[in-house]
Amino acid sequence: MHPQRKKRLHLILFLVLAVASAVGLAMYSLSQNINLFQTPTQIANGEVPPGRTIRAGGLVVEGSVERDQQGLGVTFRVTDGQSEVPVFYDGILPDLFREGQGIVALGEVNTEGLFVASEVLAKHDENYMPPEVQAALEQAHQDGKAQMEAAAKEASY
Amino acid sequence: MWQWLVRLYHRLGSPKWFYEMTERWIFWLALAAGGSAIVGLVLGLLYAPADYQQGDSFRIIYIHVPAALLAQSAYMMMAVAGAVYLIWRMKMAAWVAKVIAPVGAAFCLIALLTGAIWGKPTWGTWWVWDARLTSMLMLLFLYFGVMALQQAMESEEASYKAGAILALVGLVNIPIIKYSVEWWNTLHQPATLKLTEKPSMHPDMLWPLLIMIVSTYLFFALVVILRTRNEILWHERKRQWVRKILES
Amino acid sequence: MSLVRATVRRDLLLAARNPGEWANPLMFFLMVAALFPMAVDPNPEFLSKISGGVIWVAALLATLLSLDSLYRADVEDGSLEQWLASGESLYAMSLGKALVHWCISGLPLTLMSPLLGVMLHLPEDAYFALFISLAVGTPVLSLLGAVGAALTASLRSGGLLLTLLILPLYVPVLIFAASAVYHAGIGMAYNGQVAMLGAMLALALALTPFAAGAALKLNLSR
Amino acid sequence: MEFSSLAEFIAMGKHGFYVWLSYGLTAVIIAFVVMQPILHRRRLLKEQAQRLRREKRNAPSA
Repeated sequence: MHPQRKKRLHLILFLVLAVASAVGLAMYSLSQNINLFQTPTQIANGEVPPGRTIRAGGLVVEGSVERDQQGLGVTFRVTDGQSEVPVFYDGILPDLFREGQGIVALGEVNTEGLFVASEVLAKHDENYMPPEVQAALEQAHQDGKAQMEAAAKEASY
Repeated sequence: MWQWLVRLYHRLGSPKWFYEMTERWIFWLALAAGGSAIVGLVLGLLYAPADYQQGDSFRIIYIHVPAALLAQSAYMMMAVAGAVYLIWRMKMAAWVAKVIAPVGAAFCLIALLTGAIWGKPTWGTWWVWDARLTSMLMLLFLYFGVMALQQAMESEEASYKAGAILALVGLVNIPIIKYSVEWWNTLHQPATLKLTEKPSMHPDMLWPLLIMIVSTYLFFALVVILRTRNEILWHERKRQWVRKILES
Repeated sequence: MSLVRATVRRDLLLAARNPGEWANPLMFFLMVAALFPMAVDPNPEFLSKISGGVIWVAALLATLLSLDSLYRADVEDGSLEQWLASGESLYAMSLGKALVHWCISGLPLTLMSPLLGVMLHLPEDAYFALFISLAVGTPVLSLLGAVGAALTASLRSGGLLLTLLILPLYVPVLIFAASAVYHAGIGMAYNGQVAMLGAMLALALALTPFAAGAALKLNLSR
Repeated sequence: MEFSSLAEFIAMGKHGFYVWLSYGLTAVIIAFVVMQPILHRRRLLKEQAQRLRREKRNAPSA
């Protein structure tokens, strides 16, 4: 082979190999959980050692928000659908904070398994709709649930 | 088709043709960009319903999303124009790449500022070191880097080439911005508009957004044309056809 | 290829004879890391939280410090013109130069990192993550940095500009590396982050020498 | 129409400050982006016309 052409072939082989391994490694990496925040399941399973500052993300459990009698302290639970973790926060909550809403909290887990947050941020989803539509959806969802429950009851009889 | 493309390429490469052609476009572009902006803003600010979670603060979307989209596409256009210059040595491409940088940086700044303002009432903070926000900030710095590098180069040709090389290397940031909301699922919500799926937005809110996006791109085209015409005037100032313009 | 080999050998030899070239960034690395406990908070508990990030930022700054001179001498003494005239592939030459830069900056920093880990009370679980992330991540810094160094080689005040150009490109490396060290510190898996660093390294190996080669040609047109 | 009065429109359901601040900042930046090339063009044309006149004046005597 012509030396010039041989050199070019080597270069192309090198490039193909490098790009292929880049793609492969990136795919592998994306299949791993590289989230910068921990889920309630990870916290509940004790995967996060107490006393380390972490970010925890999840949905606020409906009906779990309890405000202190005095002061700004709030306790609530966050869930990822599998496990729940109690959170304590002393400060002003953002507007979007409400039950059922996704949040990201910065803080640490204490030895009793309570997540003490130093900052609570409300996450909002990519859905935008007017309140009436949301109410209608909610209604439809609940009706659907009720129907399903009724159906389940019937089926179990 | 191919021949038509080749002809278009040669025409676009001719500063004189571009200057004379765009003379007629400017008015219509300005009209279209301004008109669609008015329609989009009236629909968005007055007629779109308030969001079920965020209330009226979501109306910032009508400038935030178009600006953020444009900041990214402008960067890609700058890199492509730079590559065209590097490969075919087409002067017009270098001028276009040069004038895109400040405009793209301005839109990147708008996206960052409005995002910060939007973040305060919704998330509860002006700024988080979330991957989307950080990578967008890096895009702004990349724009500044390209501008500073072009400024620092002594010869004009070298400045175009250097800017093009940096813009091409910086392209790696674009997929990072795009996927940041999925890779690091932190505060910034995932994309509302997707090419492949139905957008997760009520039509009354969606239409103004789409109109604003179109308006922003038209505006960008207008400004880039205006700036490119200035570059042409400056570089071709000794040519006969520019003399005629100057004498009139 | 022989010219590339000769240049790499010459540069390594020069670095070995002139310890300032590789020792200064190393000293800088140590100093920056030592300043943090003094300036912020010497409390071990606090230090162990920030140590991974501090070490990575210090490594990044130390790499930048030594980049400025990467091509300057070659532009000034005419070696660059020799390479271009010789018909050797600029790709190989740029790759070789970036490799030399890594040998005198990233490699010593990586080897030094456990010492800094002790100084800054790095959590014990994180030592290996820090080491491996530096070993995979610093070559990316050298490769990307070489592009910036080539772009600014003929500028008189290129050092500051180089920083502005290159730092934004370093951010993804920093994000994944710091995340790996952090996750290791709280006892979690970090192989995803290291794999991403590896992907960046492979991509940088393949693509940055082209950009650096093209940028080198610019310096002749002055 | 979502708002029944101008005051309500300005208030934006207690988010007026944020909405109008972001629209205002955007307007400032956009105005700058538009005005710069227009002013630049005006300056360019003036300077170059001057140069041309100067050259014409000097040409016959040279």
